[in-house]
Amino acid sequence: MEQFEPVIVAFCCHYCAYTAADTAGSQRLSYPVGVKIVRVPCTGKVDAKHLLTAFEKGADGVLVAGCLVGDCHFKDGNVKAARRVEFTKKYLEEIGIEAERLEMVRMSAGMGREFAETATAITEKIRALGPSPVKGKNCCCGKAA
Amino acid sequence: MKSIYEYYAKWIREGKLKVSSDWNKERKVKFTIQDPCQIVRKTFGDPIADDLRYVIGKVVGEENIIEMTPNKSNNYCCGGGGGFLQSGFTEARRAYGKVKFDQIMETGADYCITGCHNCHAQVHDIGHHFGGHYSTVHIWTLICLSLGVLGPNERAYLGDDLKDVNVFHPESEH
Amino acid sequence: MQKKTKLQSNGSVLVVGGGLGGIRAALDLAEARKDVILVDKAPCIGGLMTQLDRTFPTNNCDLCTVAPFTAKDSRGGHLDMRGLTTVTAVKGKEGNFTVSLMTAPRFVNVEKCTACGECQRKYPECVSFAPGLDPRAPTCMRYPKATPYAYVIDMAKCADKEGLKQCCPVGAIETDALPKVEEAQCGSIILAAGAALFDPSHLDYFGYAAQPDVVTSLEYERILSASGPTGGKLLRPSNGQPPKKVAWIQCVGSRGLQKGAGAYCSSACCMFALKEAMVTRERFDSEIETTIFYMDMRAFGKDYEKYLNRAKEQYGVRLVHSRPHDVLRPVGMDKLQILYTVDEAPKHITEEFDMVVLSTGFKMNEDVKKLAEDLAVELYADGFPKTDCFNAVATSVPGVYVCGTLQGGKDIPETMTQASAASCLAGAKVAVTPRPKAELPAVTPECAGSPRVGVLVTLCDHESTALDTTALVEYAKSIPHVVCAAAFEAACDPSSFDAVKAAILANGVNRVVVAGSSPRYELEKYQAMLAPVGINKYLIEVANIREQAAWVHAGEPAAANAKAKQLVAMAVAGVMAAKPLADHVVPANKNALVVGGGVTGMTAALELAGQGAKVCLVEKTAELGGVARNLVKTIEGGDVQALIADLVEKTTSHPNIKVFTATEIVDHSGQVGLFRTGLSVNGAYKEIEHGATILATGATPNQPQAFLLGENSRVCTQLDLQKVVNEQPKEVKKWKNVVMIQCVGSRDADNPNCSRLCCQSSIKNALAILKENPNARIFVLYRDLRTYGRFEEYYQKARELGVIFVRYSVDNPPKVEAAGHYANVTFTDVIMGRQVVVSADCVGLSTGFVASRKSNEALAKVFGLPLTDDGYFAEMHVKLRPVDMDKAGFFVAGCAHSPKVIAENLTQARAAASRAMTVLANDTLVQEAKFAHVDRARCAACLVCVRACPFDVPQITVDDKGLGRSYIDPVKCHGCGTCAAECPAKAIQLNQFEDVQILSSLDQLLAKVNA
Amino acid sequence: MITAERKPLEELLGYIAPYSRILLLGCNECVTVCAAGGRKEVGLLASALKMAARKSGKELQIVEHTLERQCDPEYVEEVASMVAQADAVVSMACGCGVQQMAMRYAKPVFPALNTKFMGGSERQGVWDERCAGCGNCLLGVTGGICPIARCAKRLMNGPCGGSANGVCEITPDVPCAWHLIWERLEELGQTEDYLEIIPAKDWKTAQGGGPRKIIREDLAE
Repeated sequence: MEQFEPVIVAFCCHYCAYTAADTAGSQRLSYPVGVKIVRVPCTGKVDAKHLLTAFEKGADGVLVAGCLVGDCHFKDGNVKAARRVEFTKKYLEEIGIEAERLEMVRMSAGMGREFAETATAITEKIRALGPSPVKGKNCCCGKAA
Repeated sequence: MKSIYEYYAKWIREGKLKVSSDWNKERKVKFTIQDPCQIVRKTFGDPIADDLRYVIGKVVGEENIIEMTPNKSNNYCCGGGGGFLQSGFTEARRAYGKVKFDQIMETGADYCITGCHNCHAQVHDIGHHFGGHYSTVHIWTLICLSLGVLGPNERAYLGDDLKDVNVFHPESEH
Repeated sequence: MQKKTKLQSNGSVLVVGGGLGGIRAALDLAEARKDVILVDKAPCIGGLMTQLDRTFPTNNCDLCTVAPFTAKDSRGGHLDMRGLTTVTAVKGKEGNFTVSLMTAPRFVNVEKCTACGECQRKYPECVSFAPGLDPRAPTCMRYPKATPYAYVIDMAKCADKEGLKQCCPVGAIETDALPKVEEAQCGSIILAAGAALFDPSHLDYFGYAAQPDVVTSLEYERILSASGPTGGKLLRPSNGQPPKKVAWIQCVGSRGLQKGAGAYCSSACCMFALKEAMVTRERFDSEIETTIFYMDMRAFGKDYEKYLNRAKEQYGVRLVHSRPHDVLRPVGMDKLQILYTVDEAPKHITEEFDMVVLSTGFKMNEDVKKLAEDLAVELYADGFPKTDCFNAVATSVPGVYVCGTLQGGKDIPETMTQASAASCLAGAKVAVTPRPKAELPAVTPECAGSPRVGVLVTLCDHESTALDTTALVEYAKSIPHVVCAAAFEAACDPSSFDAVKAAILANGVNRVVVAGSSPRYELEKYQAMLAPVGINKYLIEVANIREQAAWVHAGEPAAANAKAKQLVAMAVAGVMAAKPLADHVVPANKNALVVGGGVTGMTAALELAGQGAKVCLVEKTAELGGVARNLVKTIEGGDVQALIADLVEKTTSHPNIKVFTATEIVDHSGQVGLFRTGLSVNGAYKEIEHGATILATGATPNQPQAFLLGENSRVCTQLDLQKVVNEQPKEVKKWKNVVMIQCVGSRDADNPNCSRLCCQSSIKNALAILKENPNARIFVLYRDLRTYGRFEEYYQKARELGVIFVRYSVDNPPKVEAAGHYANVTFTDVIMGRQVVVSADCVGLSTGFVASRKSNEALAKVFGLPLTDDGYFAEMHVKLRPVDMDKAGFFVAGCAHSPKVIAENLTQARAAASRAMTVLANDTLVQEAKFAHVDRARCAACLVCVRACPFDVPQITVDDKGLGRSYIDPVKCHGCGTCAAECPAKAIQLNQFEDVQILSSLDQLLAKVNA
Repeated sequence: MITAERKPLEELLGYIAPYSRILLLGCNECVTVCAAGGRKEVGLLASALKMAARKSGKELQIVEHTLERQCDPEYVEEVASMVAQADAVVSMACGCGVQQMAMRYAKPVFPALNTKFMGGSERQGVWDERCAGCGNCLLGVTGGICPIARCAKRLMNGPCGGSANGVCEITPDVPCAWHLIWERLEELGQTEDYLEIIPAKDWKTAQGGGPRKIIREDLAE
C-alpha cells in the first residue's frame, strides 16, 4: 500500500513563519510536500473557524505558526492565537478528532531549518495517527492531491 | 627584461648562431631538460620553455630529447632554490630533491640539461647522492659543444661519451 | 548657530554604470526625488550580475527584484536611463559638472526591431553580439532577454551596407545613424562601472589557455546557467560529458600570488566558489565531488560562516587547505591532474579531476581607469581609486563618488550598501526636482466586474529547474475564470513588462495571479507594474512557487510540479474572492529618528540633517561616540579620536539635530511616515513623531571566558592591547614575545559567525608593536586569516616585517597557562609538525563582537522588528536590501547589523541615510488598504474588538442613524486582524485577508482531498 | 444581558440524530455579546456538527443563519422559508429565542445553548451573574450590589456565618456579596443603610409567583 501522505495546512504569520518557510526554500531545506502554507498577516488573524474549516475540508493536520513569544509584530497576536488553538483543540476532542492534529508553533523569520524540521515532525506525527477521522467517505484516503 | 634563451633561439633562427646536432646523429645521446622555476613558471611561462626546447633540439637533435612529466610551466622545483643550497639543511634539501631525481631517472636520459646554475648544482648533487647514472650539463656548454668551440677546461665535466665530440678549439691547439 | 550652506545645484546626478550598484544608486536618488542620468556603455543594463547564474547567500539570482524599477514609467520620471552611452569629457567641479555623453548608434531602430534574427543570419560578422539572442558567444552571454530587446549592428565590420539594410523584413536597420552627442549639467558623479576580471591565460601552469576543462569561475557560472552555452546542463567543454569531479582553485589573480595579480584580496571569490560547489551538488548531481583548494576561507560577511558550514556539512563540499602546484593533462589522458600537498603530510598528491575552476579575482577595468584619470581621481598603482579612510565612497575629487567593485573587489550586499552611500553623498549636492505626483488609480467599476483572471508565471528557468513551466501555464489556462496564462521569462527586464501589459489589456484581465517567488518580493513590484494597466493592486495574488515548490522540493520534480499547480489554483481562488480597494494619501512626517549615538548613528544623523531632515538622535549612555571611543587608529592610520571629536562637534551643533543622551526608547506606534516613539529622557517621558527610523545601536565587544582572559594580567583583548601600545610604549619596548590568538569567542558554537574585524585588528596591533619595538617576536595563531580587500596588503607587510602566522585547527586550539611573570602559549606548528611553547609578555585575544542581545531584543520588541539567530537586527534582504528592514521605514546600519570596521560602518550609515531619504523626501504618504472594516449592520457593539485590539483603535461610535457601532480608523489600524478573528458577530473583516479569501483558498487547497 | 454556554456536542448530536437537514440559527443580541450564539459560533458549530456526523457516516446539510433577535416574532418570521426546507432547527439563542422559534414553527427546535444567567462582563471573555430577575429590586439599599443574585443563600440582612476573609463558604473564588456590600456602603458613607432591617422578601414578584408577564397598555394592541 502506498504510504499515507498527510495534508497539513500551515497558517503562517507573514513576519516570521512565512519568512522562515521562504528561508527554508532558499536554503533548499526540504519539508514534506503535503504541508501547504496559507499566509496571514499575524497568527492573531487566524480564526477558530479557519482551523475547523480546514479539518472539515479534509486536512489531516493544521499548524498555526507564529512569532516567538514577545516578538509579535502586533504585540500579542501570537498569544491570542495560542488561546484560540487551545479552544479549538477542545472542540476537536468533542468532535472526535485527536487534538494533537492541531498545533501552535513559534519561530522567527531566520529559522528556516526549524520550519522544515517542524513541518517534517508534524507530518510524521500525523502520519502515525493516520488520516483524519472526518475525511469524506469518498476521500482518496490521504493520497496527496 | 628578457631571458638569454629567447636570444639563443632568435640567433639560431636568424642563422647567427650556427649550431648543429649532427654530432649526435649517430651517438643518440639522450637529454632531458630541467625548466628553471624563476625563468619559466614564475616569469615567462610556456613560451620561454618552448624557446629553450627549440635551442636544445637544434643542439642535440629533437629526437634525442626525453621530456620529464610534468614539465615547462608545471615543472617541479629542483629543490635547491630559495637559498637552500647555501643554507645548510642538506638532508632536507636532498629529500625535496628526491622528487626531481626520480623524475629525471624515469626519463632514462644520459644528461639533464639545466639552464640555471642553481639547478645545475642541485641536480648534480642529487644525481651523485642518490646514485643516478646521469650527468648534468649546462645549456651553454652544449651550445659551445655543438659549435665546436668548447674549450678544454669546460670539457672536464662532460661524460666519456662526449669527450671526443668536436674537439677542435683554438685553446686545444696549443 | 548658522547652518553651513550646502552646495545644491538643480542639475542631475550622473551615474556611470548600469550594474546592480549603478541601478541601486540611481533608484535611491530617483526615489528621493532627485534627477538622475544612468549611463552604461553596454546596450542593456544589469552589469556583471546578469552573467551570474545564482548569487550567495540566497543561491538565487534576484535581479528581477531590482531591475524592473528602472522602467521608464516608474520612479516619477526622475530616472533617465541610457544604454550604449559613454562619458567623453567632464568639465567643471562639484555642484556644477558639465559632462559630454556620447550615445553610440545601434544602427537598429529599437521601436521597429522584432529581434527576428534575419540580419544576424545573413550578416553574422557585423551584427553585434546581442545578449541571449546569439549562440555564438556563450561564455560572455548576458541575460536572455536584454533591455531593450533588439539587435545591435557593428557598422565598422559591415562591407555591404545596402544589403544589410535590405535584409531586414521590417526596415529597422538604419545604416546611416550617427552617434548622438549631448551635454548634461550634473551636481555630482557616481562611478559604478564595475571591475574587470583577472585573465589567467598567461598562467600556463594552470593550463587555462590550453585545457578546455580549465575554466574561470565566471565561465563555470555560465555553464551552470540556463541561459548559458549548454542550456543549463553541466557538461565538460572538452567532451560534452557531465563531470564527476570538479575542483576550484582560489586566489587566482588575487593576494599578489601570480604574475599580474593584485596584491589585494578580491573578497568575494571564497563565497563564490562555495556557492558554485553547492549549486553543482544541489542542482546537477549530488554525486559530483566538489573540492575547493583554498588558502584562507574568507567567509567574513553576515551569516557567511553559517553558509560555509552548510557547504561543508549539508552539501559535503570538500575543502583542502593548499595552493596547488599545477594543473596538468598528461598526453593521452582524458582527465586533468591537480598536483598539490597538504599541511599534514609533506608529500606530493596527484588527484584527477574532470573540471578545474579558477576563482579569478577582480581587477581595475581599463576603460573605467581612463575615465577616472580624466576626472583626475587619484588611483592606487593597481588602478583602483583611492578613497578616504573614513569614507570608502568618496574619491580625491569632491563631488565624484565610487561604489561597488569599481572601488575594490566585493560582493553584492556590500556593493548595494556602497551604492546607497554614494547616492547619499551625491544626492546632497543636488536639489529635489519637484514633479507632479501621479494620481492614485481610482477603483474603477471594471475592477469589480466579473472576474477575468490572468496568470503570469514569472520564474526564470534557472530558478525553476524542478518545474515544468509550460505544463503549469497549460494547467492555469484550464482553471475556470482564467482568461489568459503565460510564462514570462525575464522578470528582470523592464521592457518585457510591456508584453505582459499588452496581454492584460487584450484579454480584459481584471485580476492577476503572479506565480513566482515569495509575495514578500513580488507583490509590491507587480502592484506597481500593473497599476498603469488598471489592475487594482489588491486584485493581485502571488503563488509562491519558487520558495514553496521549485526550491523546497527541488529533489522531487513530480511533487514540486503538483504543488506548484495547487499553489496557483489556490491563488486563483484567493484572487477571485478578493475585493478591489483604494489606498489613501496622508501627509507624511519628514523627521527621522536615529537610535544609537556612536560613529554610525552620528554619521547617519549628519547626512540626514544635511539633506534638510530634522533628526532626533537618541543615545542610551550619557556620551556620544559608542564603542569607537576605545579605538586609537584604523589600520590605514586614520585617527579615530579625531573623527569622533569632529562628529560630536558637528552633531551637537547642527541646527537640524536634537541629541538625547541617557535616553531609552519606551514605546512605539504608527507606520512609515507616521511613527510616534516614546522616549525616557533621563527618566522623563517624551514623545516624538518621525517618518523614518535608523537603528545604529552597535554591538558589544566580546569577553569570552577563554585563555585566562580576566585571570592573568598578561592576557588581554585586542582592544586592550591597542590601548597599551598607545599609552605605555615603554612597556611595549620591553616585550620579547607577543602571541595573538584569533577567533576567540567567534566561529564557535556560542557565536557561530565570524566577527570580521579581528584579523585586521590583530595585524594593526602587530604593526603598531613592531613600530615601537622592532625586535619583538609576534606570533599570530589563526584559523583562516580573513584580511579581505586591501587589508591583505597589511597582512603581507606584517609577514615581511617578521610576524609569524601559525594556523591552528579548531580541534587543536592553543593553550595558555600562567608561568610566573609570563603566560606560556602552547601550540602546534603544522609546518614543523611540532608543539611550540612561547613565553609571552603579552597574549592578545581577538575576541571580536557579539550582538547586544538584551538591548536588541528590547528594541526589537518595542519596534516590532526581527532579529537574526545571533541577536543582530535582520535586514529585509541579505543581498539586495542590506540596510532596509522588513518593517517599512526602518533601516539598520553599523554593528547593529553585524560587526564591521569603522569605514564600513560609516558607509552603512550613509547607505541607511540614503534609504531613509527615499521615505523622507515625500510630502505625502500612500497608505495601503490593509485595515479592518466593520459591517455596521452586523455589529452587536459587543466591545470584543475594542478590548482585543493591541493598539486601541476600534471605538464604539454613534453613526448618523444613532446606532452605536464599532468604528475602526483606517489610518490608525495596523492591519493585524485580531479583531476580525475575535468578532463574535463576524462583522469585521480585514482587507486583503477577508474570511472569504482565506476560506476560498482553503477550499481550493483541499478540494481534491475530499472530492 | 442574558448569558449562555454551548451544550456538549454529544447532546446536540443526540437531538438531531434522526434528521439530516438542519437550520442552525444564531441570534445577534445577548448570545453574540457573550460569544455563545452569534454568527461566529454558528459557523463553528456547523463545522463541528458536520464533522462529527461525518465521522459516524452521515452527511449533514446545515444552513447557517443569524437573526437580529430570536425573541421577537417579526425577526423569527424571516426564516420561514429556511425552516420549511429543514428537518429540524437548532437554535443558538437563549431559551427565549428557542421558544419563540418553537412557538412559530411546527418543526422540532432544539436548544444549542444552556442559558445561564443575567450577567455582565467582568473583562474580555469573563461574565458573572448580576441579576436574578426577582421583580422587586433592592439595589438601592444594598450599595448597588445584589444579595439575591450574588449571595449563594440569598440572605437579606448581612452575611452568614460562613463568610470568611471576604469570600463565600460555598465557592471560595466567589466574593461574599455581603462583604462587598459592606465595603461599598463604607466607601459611600452609607453604613447606616446596613443597619436598616430589610423585611422578609415577597417572592411573588419573582418566579415563585408563576410565569410573569409585562403589559404596557399604551403600547399593547
